[in-house]
Amino acid sequence: MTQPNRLPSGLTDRSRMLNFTWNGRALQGHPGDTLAAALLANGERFVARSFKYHRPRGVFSAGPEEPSALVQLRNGAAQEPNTRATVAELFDGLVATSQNHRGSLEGDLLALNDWLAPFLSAGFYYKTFMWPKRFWETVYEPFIRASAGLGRLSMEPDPDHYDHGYLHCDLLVIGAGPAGLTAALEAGRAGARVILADEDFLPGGRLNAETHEVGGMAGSGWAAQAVAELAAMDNVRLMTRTTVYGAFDHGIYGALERATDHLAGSGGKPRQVLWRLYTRRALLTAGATERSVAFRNNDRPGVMLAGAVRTYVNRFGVAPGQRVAVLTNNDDGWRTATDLQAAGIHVSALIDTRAGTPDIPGLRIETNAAVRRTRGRRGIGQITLTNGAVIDADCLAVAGGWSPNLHLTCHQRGRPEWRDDLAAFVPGRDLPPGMSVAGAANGALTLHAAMKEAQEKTVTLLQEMGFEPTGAVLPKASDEPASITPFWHVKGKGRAWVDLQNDVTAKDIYQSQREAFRSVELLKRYTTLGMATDQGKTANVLGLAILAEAAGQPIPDTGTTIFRPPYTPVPIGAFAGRARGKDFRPVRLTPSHKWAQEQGATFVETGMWMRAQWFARPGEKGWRDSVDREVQMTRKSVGICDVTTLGKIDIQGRDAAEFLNRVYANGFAKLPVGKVRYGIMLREDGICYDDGTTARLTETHFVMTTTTANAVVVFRNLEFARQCLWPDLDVHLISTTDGWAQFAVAGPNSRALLSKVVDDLDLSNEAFPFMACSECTVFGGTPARLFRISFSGELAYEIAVPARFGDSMIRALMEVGREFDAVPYGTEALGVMRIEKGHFAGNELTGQTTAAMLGIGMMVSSKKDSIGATLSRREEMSRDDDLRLVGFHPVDKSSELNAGAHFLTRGDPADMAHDQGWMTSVAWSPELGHSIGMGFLKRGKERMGETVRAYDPVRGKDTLVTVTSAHHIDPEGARQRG
Amino acid sequence: MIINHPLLGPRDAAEFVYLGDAGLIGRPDGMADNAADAFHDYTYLRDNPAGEHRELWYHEQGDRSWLVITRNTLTHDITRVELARDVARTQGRSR
Amino acid sequence: MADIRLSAAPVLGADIAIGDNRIVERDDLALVSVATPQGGDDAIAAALQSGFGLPVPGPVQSSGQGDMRAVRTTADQMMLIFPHATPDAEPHVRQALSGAGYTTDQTDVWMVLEISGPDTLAALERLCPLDVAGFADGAAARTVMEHMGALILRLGPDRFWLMSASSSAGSFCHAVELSYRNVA
Amino acid sequence: MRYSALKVLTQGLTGNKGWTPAWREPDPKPEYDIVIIGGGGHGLATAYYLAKEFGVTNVAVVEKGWLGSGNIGRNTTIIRSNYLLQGNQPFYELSLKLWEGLEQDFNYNAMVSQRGILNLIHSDPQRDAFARRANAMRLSGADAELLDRDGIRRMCPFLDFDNARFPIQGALWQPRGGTVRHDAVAWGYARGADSRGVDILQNCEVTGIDIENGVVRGVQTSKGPIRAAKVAMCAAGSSGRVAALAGLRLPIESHVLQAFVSEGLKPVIPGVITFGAGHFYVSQSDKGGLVFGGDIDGYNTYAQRGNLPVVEDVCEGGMAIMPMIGRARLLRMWGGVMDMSMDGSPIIDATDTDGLYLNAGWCYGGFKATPASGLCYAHLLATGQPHETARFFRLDRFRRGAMIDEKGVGAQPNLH
Repeated sequence: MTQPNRLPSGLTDRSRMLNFTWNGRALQGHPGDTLAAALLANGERFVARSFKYHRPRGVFSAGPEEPSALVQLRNGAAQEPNTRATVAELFDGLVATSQNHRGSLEGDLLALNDWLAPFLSAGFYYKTFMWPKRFWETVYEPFIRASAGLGRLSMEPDPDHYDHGYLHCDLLVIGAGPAGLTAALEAGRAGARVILADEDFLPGGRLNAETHEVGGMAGSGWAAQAVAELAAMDNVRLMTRTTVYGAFDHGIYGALERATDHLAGSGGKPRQVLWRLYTRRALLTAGATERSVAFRNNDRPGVMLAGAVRTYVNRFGVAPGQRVAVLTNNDDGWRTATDLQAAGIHVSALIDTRAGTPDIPGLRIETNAAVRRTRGRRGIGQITLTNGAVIDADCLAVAGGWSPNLHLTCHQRGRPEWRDDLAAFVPGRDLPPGMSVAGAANGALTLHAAMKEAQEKTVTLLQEMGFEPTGAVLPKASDEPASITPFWHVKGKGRAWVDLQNDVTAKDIYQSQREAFRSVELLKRYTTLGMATDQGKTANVLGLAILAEAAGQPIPDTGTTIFRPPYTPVPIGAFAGRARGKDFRPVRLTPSHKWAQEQGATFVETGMWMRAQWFARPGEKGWRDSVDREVQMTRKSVGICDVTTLGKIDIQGRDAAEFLNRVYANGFAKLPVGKVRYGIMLREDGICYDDGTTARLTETHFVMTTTTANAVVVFRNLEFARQCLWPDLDVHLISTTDGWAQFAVAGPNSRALLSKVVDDLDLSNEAFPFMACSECTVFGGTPARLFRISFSGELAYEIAVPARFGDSMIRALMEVGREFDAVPYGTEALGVMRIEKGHFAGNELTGQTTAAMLGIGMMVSSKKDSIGATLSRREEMSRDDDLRLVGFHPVDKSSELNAGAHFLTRGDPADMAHDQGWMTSVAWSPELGHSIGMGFLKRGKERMGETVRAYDPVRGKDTLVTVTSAHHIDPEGARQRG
Repeated sequence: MIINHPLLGPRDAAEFVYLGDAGLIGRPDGMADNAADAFHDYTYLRDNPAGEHRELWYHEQGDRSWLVITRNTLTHDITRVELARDVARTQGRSR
Repeated sequence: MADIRLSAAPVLGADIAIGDNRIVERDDLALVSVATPQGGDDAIAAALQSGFGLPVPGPVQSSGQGDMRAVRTTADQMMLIFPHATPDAEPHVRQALSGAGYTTDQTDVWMVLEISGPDTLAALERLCPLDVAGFADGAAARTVMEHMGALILRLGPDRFWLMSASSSAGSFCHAVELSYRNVA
Repeated sequence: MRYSALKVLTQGLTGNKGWTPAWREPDPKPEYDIVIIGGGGHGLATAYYLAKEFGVTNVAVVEKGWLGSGNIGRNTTIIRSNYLLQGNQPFYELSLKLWEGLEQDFNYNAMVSQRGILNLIHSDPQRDAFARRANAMRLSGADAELLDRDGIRRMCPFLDFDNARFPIQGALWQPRGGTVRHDAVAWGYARGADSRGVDILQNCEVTGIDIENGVVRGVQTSKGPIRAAKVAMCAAGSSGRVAALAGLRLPIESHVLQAFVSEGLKPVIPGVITFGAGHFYVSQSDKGGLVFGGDIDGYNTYAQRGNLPVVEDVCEGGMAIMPMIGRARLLRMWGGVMDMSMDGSPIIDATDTDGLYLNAGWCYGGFKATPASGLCYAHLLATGQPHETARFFRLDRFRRGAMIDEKGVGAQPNLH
């Protein structure tokens, strides 16, 4: 149970042990470790398999750029594939396993791919697997898919939950390294509202990884002191474990906070919170990412970025190897060697690709040299230099230079610019508006320069926003040398890896250049360079440099690649937040919902609403029994249905009538007070999109109903007409959909029932005829509105009371209705009765329907200009041979009809050219005792009595039907007027 | 995106519903002789510029106002936000 | 049926405590919208002053105090909120304003939750996209929370009204409660 | 060079040094019979079929960026023909048939993978609408089935059958739907066109369209003027801009459609799944990434990027139907600028200017349409007559009132 590579130094808490398991083996680490640090401390070098060739891979970096050390974290439903061991915070009881191998990690059967590598070069799959044709889906692709991919989902619902949040600030500082801390201090002291976000659990950035001094103390100590000062400021919010993953329009940033990921369990709190940050200004101080050098077998476990080696030694107190060699093309390499020496680790050699490196006592230095190749099984053991020297090493620290973390500067399509002196891309000029960049992220790669630039830029931003900067004196910071001479690629035999995760080699890049995939974008797509989970953070610039080398042109002429959000991958669950399961969307309930539940109603989703579909009674064997009974009882006596979901819009104003006259296709100007009129609404393109009734309560006050589905859209369109088309009409709109509990009371006894409900209103046919309306009171004083309208075709009313009385009202109505055997009915019975009656509804109003198709073309008034009237008259929309809404009976009355069947003229072939329309709605009519339907049929009105085929091959049916009127019962409308 | 509402100040565009080209304010007269052609062009044809675009947004989850927003379709930069009712009046629309 | 009388029920009757925080449905409040007729701004201002002693609220503001408020809801509409027991709030307002505006009863359209407690601002960070930390007392705005339209009004440092559609009140209250539970 | 397993083998044994360029990088000739504006999928396919089917090879494809840099390089790779209307269905079915023989035809493995497409149904009206659609598909010779819950559960047991806000009630299933490796389509067509003599001119931006007396004469480009008897616009996403060069206003707006890919995962999803009560569709690439998307952002834009509300909306849809993807991480998001037309359907037609042609307005349907669009446009360019299956895609249909509006939302492009 020892940690063979643990050093006495570092910032982790040695007083406490954390137990974890790796591939089932029990290991230990300390608070403050990442999983990668703990694995290295335990001597685990070989931790993963690469994507394509299944090569052994180890920890390569110490941050989010990690291409290799991806693991599966946790287990069961919480199993989380592709987790970077380099950022996963160690907790007690952590369970991690390796991924992307068949059999054990060490004995991966798919390592065979590596032997086939010569035949699996860039784009090989585009050139083969074409014969025999059916083998692609049956043989080749399943094999490819099984060996590709990386980790595995548990296939169980994510057991954790997620939250969203919104924060507002003056200045967002992205990254709490030396530059970010400097900026946040300056802005915080000036009184600005500051958010300082850092992806790490320990703020300080490279200050925690290096041995620099700031203000006369260790850099990590200065960082802790700065954090303490910031924490004491009310106007500063320090967010650790929070990655700003994207820069969106107008100063909106996305951030992911890993709220409880570092704990063994979430304790019922959200696992992660996805923040939307609204900022006036943002300062990107995200530091820089180191890159590698391409040489043969530079991918073996033990080959690491030099900066990461320093991080493990200085921050985590872990020796990544016992005999470490260092390869460098810049001054960072020396620091790696001296830090290792200071920690008592043997440095095998410092290999500098440049000349003129000064001596470091006790250190073997090879100048003008590079690594030609590495050797070793499951990890390096030896390296061979270009000068022929062979050196033993179990770890090779590679310092290939630093690339500024400018990702967020590209999220609005900004293009980086190349700087020769840094051999790196720096943020371009077209930054997202409001964003500035400082420190290493902007190419200020040394400590003092980074802090200085951060302070200067912060002062500018504060002044832009009207704050008075304090201009505090910067602490003295050690400013290390940072010169670089670019060195990218050791040419020669074998494979030199560029993209470690996707196994893209320098040869692949050369081949792609040869095959004319010369744009960097084509290169990426052809070779998959930079397309892996790390998005090429360590690979892209190296790949571009090798492409430039292959093309024989400078890097800036070869191109740049930009980065897209997110900066690091974000769980889909976090983006979804709470919106999942039953909480996916809000639920709207009608005022009688509770009562309907008590009655054993079955409910159905109707948009956001839950509506009673039918009310089963004891002894009923299926839903049809219930629905038939509800229809029959309604038509025989009286039925009651909650129709609250219909949109209701209160329309008031001196010009309300004129307004309605323009938004309805039929006339409304002359609707008398106390009357209701049916209206159809067209879109401006002439299509009939909604219908409903509007009642005139007073000269200036109307109440409009819309369909349930279109309530929001109609309101929006009315507001458009009111504000944009006729801005001086005096008309005012307010939605009252939720305000009124509205019940349809339908059937021959509806008048008798309501007479016992409504106070002091004469309901006789003379006093309150079909399409009458009135404000009234019910049950001794409760305010109500009564409308005599009918969707069922029966004598019917709709009665509305304020929603707070809805529950009481339905109970009272049923109580009063007992003497009439009143039944409640649901949406199914409602549908049956409207189909029996020939009323069209949502299935007919598809958004493709003209008034002519519905048989109400005459309603579109030509005497006035209303929305959609002009375009409704276009030739192809008013053709006589077009579809018309008609009814259908099955020839064999025992046949059941199906909506969605297409009509064919008998004798015609079944093909698209002979399609005659389709069945829109069907029902089993209890009144008629057989199935009925309605639908659109070409020249339908002329074909009454004709027998056509209702062709329904997807359900294996082909039924002969007779064309009838859509009004299956009471076509004259006597019942509803009686 | 953020829309700086002329009455309410900056609001997340998620509160709004987009309609399209502000030319939709200029609805033709349906009783005019050329109504068919005029409505065809009004309803269907668009300049669709790459650059400054005047467009209609509706503050559905706010104060229900229709706004005319001048926004660059290449950069999303918003340079002007007006109440559509005011714009309509300026264009001579009335009753 | 002279023996039957209808009774009013609260939308949810919510009264939830989470730590020292509370979520309470205010079913004692009436809401009436008042639309300003074209050209009637002065008349409305005068009527509001004489009828209720309230100035016309500016954008993102309410006028009044305590439980008596006028909130600006659209460019030409405001909403009066006041304690009122019977279902005749609209006629009451119509009379008080002497017909200066177009009135519509909104009492049953909305559910009003009064939220309070030390975690209120933190809970609102999980729910409300507006910068409510920057709201003065009395500030009011409509926005969207968890896919639901809502009106938020600040009553004090840790006290707000949240108003949302009565039909989706259950979902809304659940969202508010969860916001507290996630931070408290 | 003809590609084959043997070639891969022999090249592998000799260090992969003998591969030749997939296409030439020619300089523009002063004149062509036809200049195609746009080197995306449709432009390259048009050139390919012009050469292969109609023997017209004196053709240039002019592309302002790198070939395939349009929407062929930034889509969710889905192919299907589950369309409803007579104007669309046969066309997309023709396209699906062309996909089925494409790789053997152009000797390039574009990984056409017909693993099926599942459109989930969540309500009775939706079932009725999908039944109508499925029957329309059958009527034009396509494959379509209606599945019940058990059928779906057998295929996709990981969907949320028990706790969904909008329960799954069934599905429309088209077994022949699937996915294709999108970039490879551009490369296959480019290679096939190039080998038949078509000049593909990359990094060559059209800056003007020369029209004299109502007759097109050629184009101005960043590489100089090119004369042509016919100029074929084929630059979906930029159609408005290109048409403006010829003084045309189109029934089109440019909108951005975002797409997303997750980190690589072992096989999870068998085919394509679309959610019928939210905005979400998903498939899994051969590399293991979940490729998914939803609706367009909804405002006019030429910027190839979107915003957060749609990202969240799409992921909500994903979690609503398959909550097992919660811990899969979204790796990359991108945006493609699309021609959104006034009825949601495309235009393949001659314009009022002699010799000037238009292929535009593909909305969400551009990728799956690539082969048929190329073939039909080539037909129009070579013969002057619309191809039978594309005869409804006319510019004047809005004037006549013959819209092809699958979604029934009218003249509002962001709703299609």
